[in-house]
Amino acid sequence: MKLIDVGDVIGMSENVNTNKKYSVLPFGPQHPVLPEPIHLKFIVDEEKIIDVLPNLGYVHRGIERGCELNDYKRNIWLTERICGICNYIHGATYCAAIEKITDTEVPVRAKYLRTIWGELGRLQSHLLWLGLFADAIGFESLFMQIWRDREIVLTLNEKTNGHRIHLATNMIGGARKDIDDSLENEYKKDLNLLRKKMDALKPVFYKDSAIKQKCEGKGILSKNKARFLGATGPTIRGSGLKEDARLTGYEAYGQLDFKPVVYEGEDSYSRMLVRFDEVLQSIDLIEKAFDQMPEGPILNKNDKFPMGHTVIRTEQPRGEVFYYVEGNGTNKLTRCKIRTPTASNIPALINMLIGYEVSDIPTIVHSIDPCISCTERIVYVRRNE
Amino acid sequence: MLENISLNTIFSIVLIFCAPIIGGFLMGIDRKLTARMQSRMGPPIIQPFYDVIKLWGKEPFISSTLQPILAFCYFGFSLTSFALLALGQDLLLIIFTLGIADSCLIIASLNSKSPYSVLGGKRELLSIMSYEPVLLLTAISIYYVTGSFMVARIFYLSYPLISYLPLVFIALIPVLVIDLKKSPYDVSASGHAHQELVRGVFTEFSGYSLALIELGHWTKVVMMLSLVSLFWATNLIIGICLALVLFFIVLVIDNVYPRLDWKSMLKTTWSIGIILIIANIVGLIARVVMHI
Amino acid sequence: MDQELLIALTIGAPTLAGLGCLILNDKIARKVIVSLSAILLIGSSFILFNGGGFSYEPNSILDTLVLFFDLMLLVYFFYVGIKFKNILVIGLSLLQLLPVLYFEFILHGVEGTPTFLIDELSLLMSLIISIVGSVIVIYGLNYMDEHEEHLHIQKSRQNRFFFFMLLLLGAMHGLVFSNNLYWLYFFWEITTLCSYELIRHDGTEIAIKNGITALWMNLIGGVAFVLTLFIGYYYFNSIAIDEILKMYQSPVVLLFLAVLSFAAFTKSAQFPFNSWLQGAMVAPTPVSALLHSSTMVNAGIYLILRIAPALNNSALSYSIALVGAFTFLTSAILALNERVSKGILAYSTIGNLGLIFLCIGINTPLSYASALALLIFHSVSKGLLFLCAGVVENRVHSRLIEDWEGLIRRLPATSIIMITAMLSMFLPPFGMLLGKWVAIEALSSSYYISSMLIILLLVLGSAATSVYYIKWLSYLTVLPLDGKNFESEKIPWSYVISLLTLFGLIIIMGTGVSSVFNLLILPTLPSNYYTNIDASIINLNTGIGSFVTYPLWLIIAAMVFFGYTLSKRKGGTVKPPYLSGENVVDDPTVFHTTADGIAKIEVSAQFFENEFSNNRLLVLSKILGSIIIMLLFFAVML
Amino acid sequence: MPKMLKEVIKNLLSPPATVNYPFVKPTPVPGTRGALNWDMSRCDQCQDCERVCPSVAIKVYPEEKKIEYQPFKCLFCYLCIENCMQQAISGSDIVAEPAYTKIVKVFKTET
Amino acid sequence: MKTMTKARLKSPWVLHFDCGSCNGCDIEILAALTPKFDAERFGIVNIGDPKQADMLLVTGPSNKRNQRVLKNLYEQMPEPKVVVAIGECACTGAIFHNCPNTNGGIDKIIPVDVYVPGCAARPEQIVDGIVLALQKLAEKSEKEAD
Ligand code: SF4
Ligand code: SF4
Ligand code: SF4
Ligand code: SF4
Ligand code: SF4
Ligand code: SF4
Ligand code: SF4
Ligand code: SF4
Repeated sequence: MKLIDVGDVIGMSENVNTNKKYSVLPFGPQHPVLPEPIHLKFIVDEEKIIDVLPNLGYVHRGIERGCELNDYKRNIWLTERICGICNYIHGATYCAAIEKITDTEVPVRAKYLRTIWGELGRLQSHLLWLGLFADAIGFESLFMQIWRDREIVLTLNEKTNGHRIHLATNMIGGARKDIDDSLENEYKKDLNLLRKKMDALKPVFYKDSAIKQKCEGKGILSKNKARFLGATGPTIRGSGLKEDARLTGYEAYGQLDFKPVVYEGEDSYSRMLVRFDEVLQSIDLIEKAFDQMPEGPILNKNDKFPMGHTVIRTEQPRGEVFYYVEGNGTNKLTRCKIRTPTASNIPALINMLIGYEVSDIPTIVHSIDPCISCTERIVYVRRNE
Repeated sequence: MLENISLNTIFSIVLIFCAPIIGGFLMGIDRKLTARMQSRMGPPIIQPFYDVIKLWGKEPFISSTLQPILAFCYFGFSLTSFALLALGQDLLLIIFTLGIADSCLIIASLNSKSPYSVLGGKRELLSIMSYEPVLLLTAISIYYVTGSFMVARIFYLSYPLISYLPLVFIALIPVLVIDLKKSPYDVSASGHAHQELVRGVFTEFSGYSLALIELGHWTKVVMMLSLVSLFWATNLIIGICLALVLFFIVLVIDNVYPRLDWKSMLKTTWSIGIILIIANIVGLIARVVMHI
Repeated sequence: MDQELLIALTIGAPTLAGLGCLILNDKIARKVIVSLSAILLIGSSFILFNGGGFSYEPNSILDTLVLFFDLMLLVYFFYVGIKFKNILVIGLSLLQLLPVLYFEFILHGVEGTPTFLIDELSLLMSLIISIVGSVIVIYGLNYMDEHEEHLHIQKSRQNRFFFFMLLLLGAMHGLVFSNNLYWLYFFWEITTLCSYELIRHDGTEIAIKNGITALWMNLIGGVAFVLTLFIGYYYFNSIAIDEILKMYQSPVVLLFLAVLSFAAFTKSAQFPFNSWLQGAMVAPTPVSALLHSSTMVNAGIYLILRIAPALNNSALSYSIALVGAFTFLTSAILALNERVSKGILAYSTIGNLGLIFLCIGINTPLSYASALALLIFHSVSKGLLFLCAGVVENRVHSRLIEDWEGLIRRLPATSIIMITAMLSMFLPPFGMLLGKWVAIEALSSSYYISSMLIILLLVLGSAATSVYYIKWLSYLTVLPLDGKNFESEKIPWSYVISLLTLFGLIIIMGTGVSSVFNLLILPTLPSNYYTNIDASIINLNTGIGSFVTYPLWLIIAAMVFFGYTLSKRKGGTVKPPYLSGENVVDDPTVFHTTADGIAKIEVSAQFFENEFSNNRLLVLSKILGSIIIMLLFFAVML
Repeated sequence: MPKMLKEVIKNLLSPPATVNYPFVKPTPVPGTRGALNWDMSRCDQCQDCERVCPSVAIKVYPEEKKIEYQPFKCLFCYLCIENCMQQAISGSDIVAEPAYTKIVKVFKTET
Repeated sequence: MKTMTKARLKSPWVLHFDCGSCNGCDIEILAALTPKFDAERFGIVNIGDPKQADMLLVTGPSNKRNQRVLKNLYEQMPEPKVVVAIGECACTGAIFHNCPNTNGGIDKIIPVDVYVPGCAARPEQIVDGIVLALQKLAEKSEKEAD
């Protein structure tokens, strides 16, 4: 296989005509459309985007190094705070990694619980995103509507473990909290309510012509490019590729008859639809998980220090997260490498942006669901210059 | 007769100075209603006044020495154009004066060396380009009804203007949307900065110059709405209600549309808006010809 | 004083002065001659203007002379065609040469008496030409010195430059005074010659190319003229314009008029004949100023103004308006993505000429008056704009308006004059906008469904017009953030004189719009127009609307004053722009960016190049323009 | 027809979803992880809490029988509560309050 | 000067800057603006432009790269202004205490007026914090008037 230089795909410098005066536009780190700090330097011809150069590192905190300095159990809380949005899955993935090295068997009920909370996190995240996306395309009332409905999920979080955002139910070897019957009923009731509300909004996303005008054909990411640039999650599924780490059947997904949502449109619109459908799918998955969840213990304590190394992949709302954990038999890890979905989606984003208008920036940037807080490493983009 | 005129004039002059205040209340109502449509509680009605007073007292930051002068001119000329309207002057002149006001705002935003402000200014230019023809054509269609460009003449009609110019009335909706900086045509700036251009034309304004810009904007809104209320000039109460209904429609539109880009704005006004007006005028002329 | 002498003076003095310049080619002598002739010209046209209309028949020897020179000219054009191997020029000059020979030597021509018929219109034109023209020529004295210095020209070629400049002024006077078609044609061809020679003056490749373009386009107009000679000969047995115009509106008269207006379109650069005026901007600035403001392009307008009263209510008149309106809109849109300062001015000229054509075409008393108003205001404002552009260009060494950013600090005096001139082009209560205003009023009151199309083109064009001026204005008024103070600027005397004269004229005419209407325009209206314009001192009443001028001026003054005092009282620190928080301390023009680098803010986002791409539009508009003109003839045939 | 219209009108006609906080204090959900409190009479200075605390918000000084707790560092993860054998730490469902300074709370055993 | 203070109290326009937070607090700030908490009741507008903002809401522990941005934004805000540190990590760095690239609290970079605890800070806490900050703003305003 021939290796292709990333610069060939990303660097669009051949578009740049040196005789012309272009505008140079700093976009971020502080920008109302993107609540998170990322800097994109846009080279703009009138309003057409000629070139984009990203600058990351505004959220770089050194978490990976922090993980090596911390006690390995405390890392659960640190990895949860890689990101507040997918906090649960980060913690769960870390726990799974440790469990794998220390050969800890996780009780089945705990697996189901993890699946439920994982999907709840996805639900929360996708609703959040749908709202932000609506806001980015200038649809304030839709944003408000969705965020209003999202409170249902947050209240569920709160009922589960007393906090709206950070669920903090991860434990190595299982779960820290159980869902009892009354809570289960509340889950079912609230999720039903949520489904109704989403059904009411369905035509807005599926049929509204203005939204279509705003998103259709914007930020095209072809199948090939999506694969080559390493896009993950709904970004790649919106390009018609059936890529989903949940297909590996980790936790309880193997028992849930899970099929990923795939749209063929390759544009921002299909990426949006993927997420909207996943909201509904998550509700279904949670309900199914409740139906199948066995009774039993939820925690299998194993205080062995991690020894050896492993990798683990799980599916976050934004795509696949990848943990490499290495321990040497002490209470401190020697390496904890995390590759997060947004980091892998950034090259795709840069590629998508070029050729569109300034007014499409919010649509396209948001269409990968950029979550900069986990993209917290410095990325060097090599250019053909 | 003479007393009558002077009374009217005094009334108009009072009205002129009230225009920004009325505008402020309208903006307050706008924010309240918008909040309610988003199932929020919303700020108090007098919120815009708090905003402006606060802005007036902020530490003055400017982007160039010309900026506050131009901001003042924006306010001043918006007021002037409203004054001309209230005094029953020539419609074309009113529209051109409004043009000066807009130019001041645009120049102030274009000549600050800030990318967002410049892009916003450019789009504001395009907004003018899209709605000015519609406004001019509206004036012309009014002429076809009244035989004069003088606003005062509209009051002599025995039937409300809207019965002659229903399509023109509809064509004014996008204009109002653009002017109020509402979705889908809040391309150059929007109230809250959830925009690719941050605050668009307003990015570089702050403190008292932003306060002036706000005042100017309110006045402009009042001026546009008064223009709308002329469509039922035989009974101004109904006219004002008509304007308020249109205002409400614009708010609803704001809440059911995402922001579209300036191209579709230009397309809408230059095609649908203009076609509506022309159709109306043609119909009008046809009616006259038939009667003869 | 003897009016005949004055006529001779207005035509002869510049011509002779030009010859003087040609022969002497000396700096001092040139200055003296040019200034003297300018004074003479302005003086005589003033006296003429006060004297009122009359007619005059010169010695018949002159007829022969005219014939001789005319043939010489045509032969020269033919030679130019051969030299540059341009089929168009060859063909078009032959198309004139042979018929003229046939006309004079085989048919022995017809009488066209009186040769000179001077009425208020001609006098007004003469006034404009002499004042604006002289000012520009005086400006040229200094400009050409700088220009040649800049181009490192050893042996001055200014003699031929000033010869053609002055000749153009003389010929223009002849053109507006002539009543005999043949004489008119002769002067017409001289202006063509002058424009060709002046445009190619610098001798660069592009200058020559554009000169040739100007030549062949104008020659088309010449051919049309020759055609009218024949029509006059065969159908009316006269080539005196006043007689033909008096005739009953027969199809032949209409055809005659249509051909004349066709000639006018070429000279006034209406679409599709716009490119020569566009190309004229490569010439030294005084040339463009002269061609664009008071001379060449006004020739076409003058012709239409002259024939308009005879067109009353005809389809031809409507078509002229349509051509004008179309030109107005297209040029405004094309100007949107023009970066070259003179290019914008050129499009603006073309557009405004279109507007004037439109007004004349509507052919109501009101619109005729507004056409005259536009003509006057446009000549002065555009002349001034070009002069300022020239000054700036010689200082900044760039024609791109992007490079003129922050000019108000570098060249404050010139910029303020330029800004005023620009404002006078599109803002109330200056004259140009007044013209537009009157045009809309006149159009609306014409009550034809067909005029809707024209109104539409007009309002769309008008919106686009303000866009490019506002854009330009904002470039000029950028105050760079480096905190430097205004620089003082030295302007040579001839610039000062010419700039201040025109500037003063703008201010005076702007503030006294009503007086301009009362003194210059209303008397000039042809006798068969009755108009109910009431130009009182406060406002201008047209019967269907009124344009307040004085109160507006007061308000503007008040705004600027209060705005200024407010900004002085509240003060404020100049802060660097918002750059998403990535400003670099100490340097407001850069920001931190990728790979820990620093990038300069560039904002150049106002030329709409992707949206209104020039080339495609240009071709499209030319095709459309040709179609409209063809329709014009079609309409006449019907 | 814009698809959002129905929702917008519905919102306009129904009462707002806003809880008028702080004028109306909502009843906290049971189990809310709020402010922490130490019952020093129970504490035996075993330092367990200090050890498990992921953000080192607790400092135990066994000699002085004193615990320093920094509410502006605490994540309210309640790990300390779960790990305290003596059940000396209690959480309340009243969330911690903002302040002008980063207060450090000191709990001392009364002697 | 009473009216001015009142107007300032009634119209705090906020600028939100994410200084390397985990997003938890950012989404809660946004949640505070949405229907359930509707911060606009107090005239709060998320304005996004430092030149027009009165209140800077900062989340995250601030790192070596974004500290200059934070400082810059702070300087671009006109007086009177207040800064609110939202979330534990903006206050002290909290969980990120041993992450090498953090500064541990934004008060090391710019003066902070109000600290809001919570990880993530709840919308109620954020609203409380803003109310507290407004009192600070009123103090500043009164001081300015004297
Ligand atoms: S990535 Fe940066 S912060 Fe993390 S350990 Fe390496 S140098 Fe330190
Ligand atoms: S013994 Fe070691 S691993 Fe266990 S709680 Fe104490 S410090 Fe942590
Ligand atoms: S982690 Fe290191 S070795 Fe692996 S792909 Fe990245 S740069 Fe290469
Ligand atoms: S992708 Fe975004 S939401 Fe998910 S962990 Fe990373 S930062 Fe958080
Ligand atoms: S947890 Fe208790 S028993 Fe274990 S080491 Fe700590 S103090 Fe000793
Ligand atoms: S709640 Fe968590 S963060 Fe807070 S003191 Fe206890 S262990 Fe530490
Ligand atoms: S864990 Fe409990 S008993 Fe031990 S020090 Fe902490 S509070 Fe005291
Ligand atoms: S305080 Fe907690 S929730 Fe908030 S940003 Fe920091 S780590 Fe995230």
